[in-house]
Amino acid sequence: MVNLKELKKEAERILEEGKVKYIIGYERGTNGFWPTPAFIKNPEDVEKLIWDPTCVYNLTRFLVDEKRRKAKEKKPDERPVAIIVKGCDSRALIILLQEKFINREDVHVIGVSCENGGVLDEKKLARRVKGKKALKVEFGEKDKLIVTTEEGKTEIPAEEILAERCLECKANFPVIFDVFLGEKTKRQLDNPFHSLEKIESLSKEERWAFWKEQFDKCIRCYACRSVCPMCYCDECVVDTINFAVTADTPAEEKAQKIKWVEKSPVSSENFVYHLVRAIHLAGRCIDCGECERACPLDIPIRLLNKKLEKEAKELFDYEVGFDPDQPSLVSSFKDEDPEDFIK
Amino acid sequence: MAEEFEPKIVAFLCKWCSSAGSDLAGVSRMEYPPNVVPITVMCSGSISPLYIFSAFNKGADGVLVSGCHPGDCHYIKGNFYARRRIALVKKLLEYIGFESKRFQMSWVSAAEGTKYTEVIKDFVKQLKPLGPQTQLRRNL
Amino acid sequence: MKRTGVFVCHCGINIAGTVDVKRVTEELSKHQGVAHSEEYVYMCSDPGQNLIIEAIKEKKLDNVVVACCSPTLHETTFRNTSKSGGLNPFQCEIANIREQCSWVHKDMEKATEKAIDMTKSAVEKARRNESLEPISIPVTRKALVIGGGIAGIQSALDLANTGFEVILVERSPSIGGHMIQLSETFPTLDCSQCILTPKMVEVSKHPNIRLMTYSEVQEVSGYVGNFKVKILKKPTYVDPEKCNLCDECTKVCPVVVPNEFDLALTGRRAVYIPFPQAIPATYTLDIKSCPGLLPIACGKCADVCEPEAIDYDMKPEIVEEEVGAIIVATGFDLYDKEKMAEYGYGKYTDVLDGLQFERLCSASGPTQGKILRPSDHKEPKEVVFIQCVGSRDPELHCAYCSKICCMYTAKHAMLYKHHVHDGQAYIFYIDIRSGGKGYEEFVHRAVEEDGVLYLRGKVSKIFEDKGKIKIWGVDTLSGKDIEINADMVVLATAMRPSQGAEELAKKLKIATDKDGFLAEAHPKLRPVESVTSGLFLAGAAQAPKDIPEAVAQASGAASKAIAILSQERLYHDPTVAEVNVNLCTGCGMCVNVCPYEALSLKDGKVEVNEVLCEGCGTCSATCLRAAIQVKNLTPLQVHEMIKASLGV
Amino acid sequence: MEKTLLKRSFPQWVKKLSSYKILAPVRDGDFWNYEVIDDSNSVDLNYLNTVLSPKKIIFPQREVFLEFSSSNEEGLEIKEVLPDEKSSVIFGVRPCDAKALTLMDKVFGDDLEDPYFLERRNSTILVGLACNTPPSPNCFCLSVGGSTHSKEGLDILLTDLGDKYFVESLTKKGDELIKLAKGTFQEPKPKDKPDAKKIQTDSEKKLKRQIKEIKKVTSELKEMFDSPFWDEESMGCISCGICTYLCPTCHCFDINDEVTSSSPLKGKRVRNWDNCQFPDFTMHSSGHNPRPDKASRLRQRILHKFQYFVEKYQSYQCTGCGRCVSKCPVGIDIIEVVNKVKDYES
Repeated sequence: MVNLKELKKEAERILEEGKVKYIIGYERGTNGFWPTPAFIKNPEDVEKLIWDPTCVYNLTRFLVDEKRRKAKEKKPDERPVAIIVKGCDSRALIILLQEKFINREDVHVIGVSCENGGVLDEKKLARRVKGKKALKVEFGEKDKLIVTTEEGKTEIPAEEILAERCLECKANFPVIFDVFLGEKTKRQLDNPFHSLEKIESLSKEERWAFWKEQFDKCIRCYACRSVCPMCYCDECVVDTINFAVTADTPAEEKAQKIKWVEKSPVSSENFVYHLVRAIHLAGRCIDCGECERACPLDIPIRLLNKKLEKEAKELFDYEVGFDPDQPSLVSSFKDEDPEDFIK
Repeated sequence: MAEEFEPKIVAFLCKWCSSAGSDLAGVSRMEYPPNVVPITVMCSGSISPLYIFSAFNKGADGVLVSGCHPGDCHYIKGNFYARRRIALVKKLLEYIGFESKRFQMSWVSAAEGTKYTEVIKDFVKQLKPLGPQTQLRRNL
Repeated sequence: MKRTGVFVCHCGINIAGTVDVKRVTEELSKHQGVAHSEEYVYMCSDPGQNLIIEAIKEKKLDNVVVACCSPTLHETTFRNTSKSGGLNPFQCEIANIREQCSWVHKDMEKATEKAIDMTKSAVEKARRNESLEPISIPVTRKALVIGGGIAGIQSALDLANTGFEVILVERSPSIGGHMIQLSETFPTLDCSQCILTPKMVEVSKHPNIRLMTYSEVQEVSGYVGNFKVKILKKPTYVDPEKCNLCDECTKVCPVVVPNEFDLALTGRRAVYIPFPQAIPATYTLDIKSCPGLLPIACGKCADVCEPEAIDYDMKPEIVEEEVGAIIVATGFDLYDKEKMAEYGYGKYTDVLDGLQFERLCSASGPTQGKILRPSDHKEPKEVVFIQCVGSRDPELHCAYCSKICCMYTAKHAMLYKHHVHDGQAYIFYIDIRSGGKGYEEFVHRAVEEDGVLYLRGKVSKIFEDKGKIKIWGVDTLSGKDIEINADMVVLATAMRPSQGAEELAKKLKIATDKDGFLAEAHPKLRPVESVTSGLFLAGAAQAPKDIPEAVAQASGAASKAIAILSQERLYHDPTVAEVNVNLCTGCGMCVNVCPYEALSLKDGKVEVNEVLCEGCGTCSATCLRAAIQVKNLTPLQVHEMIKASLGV
Repeated sequence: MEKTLLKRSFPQWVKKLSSYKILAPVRDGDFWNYEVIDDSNSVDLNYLNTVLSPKKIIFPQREVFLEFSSSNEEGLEIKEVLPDEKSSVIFGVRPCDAKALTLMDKVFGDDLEDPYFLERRNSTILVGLACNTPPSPNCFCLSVGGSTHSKEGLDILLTDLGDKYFVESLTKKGDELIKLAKGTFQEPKPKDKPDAKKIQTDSEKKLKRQIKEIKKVTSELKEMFDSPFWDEESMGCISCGICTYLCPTCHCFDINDEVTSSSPLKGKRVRNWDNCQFPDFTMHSSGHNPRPDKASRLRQRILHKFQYFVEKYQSYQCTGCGRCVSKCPVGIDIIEVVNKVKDYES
């Protein structure tokens, strides 16, 4: 069980010792009981820190901002940034290291284990406590979560309100950290790709109908990629605007910009956008489920990435997010890679 | 009776094997259907998934990717990366319910003029009953 | 907007027969940005080319598309044409409407449609082509030859005699390789040492050759024309300048170890000279078998060394050199004896391999050329030679044919008969491969003049029996079982790439085939080149070879190297990768996939070594952010080609 | 005109409106959205706030302005494309969303008239539903001069009285709709109106969230342009487009030429929603970006809503629907941000 006091003590220590610039963690939000990312600079503010099943965010996303900010600073503060990571978040960190986007010495990793297997699914919870308004959710004993509503506490079996991804999590504790709180209780997984079965069992036509309905909803608010720590490109290939230009970028180079996808949120363009994103996340997505959570229209984006994670495992025996030194999925191959699909 | 549907196919051919193979087919005057417009690239390894999605988005009824046989790559190993990348694209397209018969990969060596014609013939035959590709075609 | 000129060739009726050339020309004239469009019966003819040149000048064309035959045929032609018209050659593109269209279709209507799309596609590409100049590279006019066998010696001499400096690196104390161990050579039976030693001497005396024996290549970097190599010079603890070959040291050296040169048929001391005619002619103190230098355990050799040539303080030395070309001639080894246990090899002293038998026959060998069996020094009266030991055996050993065994076994049998007139030689063979000048005749001579007995079949069992070696086998021609009580057995064991070659290949980035032999760039057309330009292959390192073949390839490799060294500068195709640093995040995926190690990371961005880059574009397909692309086949160009091909 | 309508006869009314295109909130999984209704019985007014406001109907995310094609040598042939849909009725419009449309009227109907917007706006009739209980925990309409029962921008306002609706027609358009189904309406009973009034006051009490002393905000903001406040507040922002795309008042757009064929040239000029929170929103082709960071973009959003718009149109560009608060993936809360503005000393 992660001891919040210890967590705060550690936070206080590193801030007082001036070991880190600031701490990226979770604090209670103002919109109901959901948290909001906390960026804590002063030791006296560590009291704000929380850790409970509502801490859904993958905070590594903010290391991307930090890098950008730092790049702009004249004399940057070279101290590392401390960050609180769950199992999935830590795998995101692995990818960022694997892709040399951040240096290990620039982060002080405070790893926390997901007690009883993970974080909440907002909608599942709402459905479960039907009508009643949840005020607080805590980790309970063995695979139970304690939900407090206006009408008091109720124990709910974790799997009923946990995020789908948590039920399929390979390791609900960090694989990389400087400090670790909690214990490495690996939940036993009979089927890590369970959530795919429904769609996989459909016929081709049904699958198309399903995804078409989903992507037709897309309003291209790009929350999926904005919240994704792997979508750290300065400019997304599908964007029609030259973003990574500088004052001395020649006109020809700007003219080189390709409209792979039109800005209009019409079916075909939405499809291509989501396909490109999925393929670019193949072997990189660590299934933190943030894209799906952020989507205001509940498009099950995660199921796209999860599918490719499954294929990577089954076709190429490629596991994502455990080894920062492993070459990326598409920049490596095995002689025995399957080719039965090739004429 | 209405005229038979003629699929439009974009074929990405690597310069050293498949494109040379198609040249050989020409030199040997082998006949195959004219539905394919070849685009010669240096190596099958240089074919980005974006090319494939884009071709369908621009209205291709079928897309063919063809490179050297494993081990024969002019660039030593480009086709191995292609093999992996294309496998993922194919799986993804299948998964979203896209008609995966429309997307084909083949190994055609510079000596395989016959194979090239066979690949094209079969592909066209496979595409005709499917009719025009509308799933990813730009609908602006 | 760029002004493009389109030139459609009839190629007589080759194109015009199935493609409506007029229509293609018309349609293209309507295409955005096409300023000129015309047809002609033979564009490649002088009048045809002149049309292009004039159009470029009159219509002020920026680029040219020729719709004609395959670019493999006339791309160069028309690029030169464009050049004489005043354009950069890269402003010319070919639409292959013959091989890829007119020759493979019958339906004129549809073929024409396709030809139009193909030409439009070419236009879209052409108008986005960059004008490029070939990349020019300076050349270090010096060569490195790795391996001092006959192949390496030949290459080194050819290079040196053409006037280029050569560094010849050999890891053992003397050059000469396996050839110097042989007694006679087929099919002429002339003495191997007699024909090789003069070449060895020439090497040692040649002003252009720097001979580095007892040395190994440690590291190779750079690229064609500009390789940097690190060579480790192992200490011999004997100063060749001072050593006067008095041989006193060996007399006092207390250690005896098997003599590599005689393949363990004799012994040598820790301080030794490999063989009398060794080049360089000097002694070597083999530190592995010496009782020890730190601290000095024995020190006798130094004590007796008059000229004080022995220097225990000699240190390994790393020599750095720059060369323009490298020839790899690392030769072969025989198949390991461990793997040959079923033939009793290594178990019975009188079961020998081919090279050991060569030593037995050799006048300079352990028996001064008398053929005596190792166990009891008796003259063997019945000798069984077995071919294809380890070769042509995909299940258990090597799938390939070692090529030279048929011939040298015939030679061995013959030599044996010449030494032991009343002896009997048997040869077990699968079949006889005697392709080569005078080879077939040679085998016949063995049978007819020397009465060698060829038995077609494989040996089923070999075992010792009352001081004899019993061989069971089947004669597959007669179907009879055979049993021979032999005094000696000689195995024609398979040839393998020399030990350590694999490791060297990695350092040099040369591919190896499934058997570990160095891979040539093309099995037919580029047999002496490796895929990496500037690196060449010679001798048995590439595949089993006999002496004349090895020598021929060595000269071939040398001439290829000379082709590079003889130039002031080299020119490299400029259609290479370029990086958009604004987009690059330095993830290094492209670095992983580059087959030529042309990419590297510097301050978080990727850099292209334009000389190493071959322009395959695998990097650009791998990059998630379109930060790297190959000039003149950019994603934008492909994107526009896709659109044109689909008429959108 | 004031009437009452029994809930059970509601479908009959809708049926009578067959000459109109009918839109109403439709449930889709866990959320609601406005969809075209073909079955009059399927109009269900027991809905929570829709994800997207009726903005998306009158100011669609994608709008074609014109079509162009290069007809041989004469250069371009251009054809304007104006919306020509039959007039439509939107049921179940929340007062806040209706008010939002009046704010857009100021933008698109002021000094510069936008024919595309106005065409749709004028051909649309808004039947509102008063919020007896705030449909979202983050409703704060009162703070920004709205109300759970505000009539602003509506043609008809329905108030749920249990088994019936209290129906107030506010415009001619509204009267038209009622006339079409005279029979189905009754005259209100004396206590109906006070009841409705009471429900309103009760429901306004139920509003949990509010911006305190909003009057001060505008002047405060004027002083805070260069304040580090924006850096602190924007730390958690991920620069997605949710807050503004879901906002009923945000109206920024981007105009693009979509080329469907390059030779011969064919294509459409289209308007798409754009979004001040996207990093490339203010990107210049020179590479210069006047709003280079999240701070300047969050500031823009707040200032536009609570300063610039006020200065130009004497009204906040926010109607307190709470969508941006509820849907922000990182819990950025405009109510809190604005509340902090007031008591921020730099």
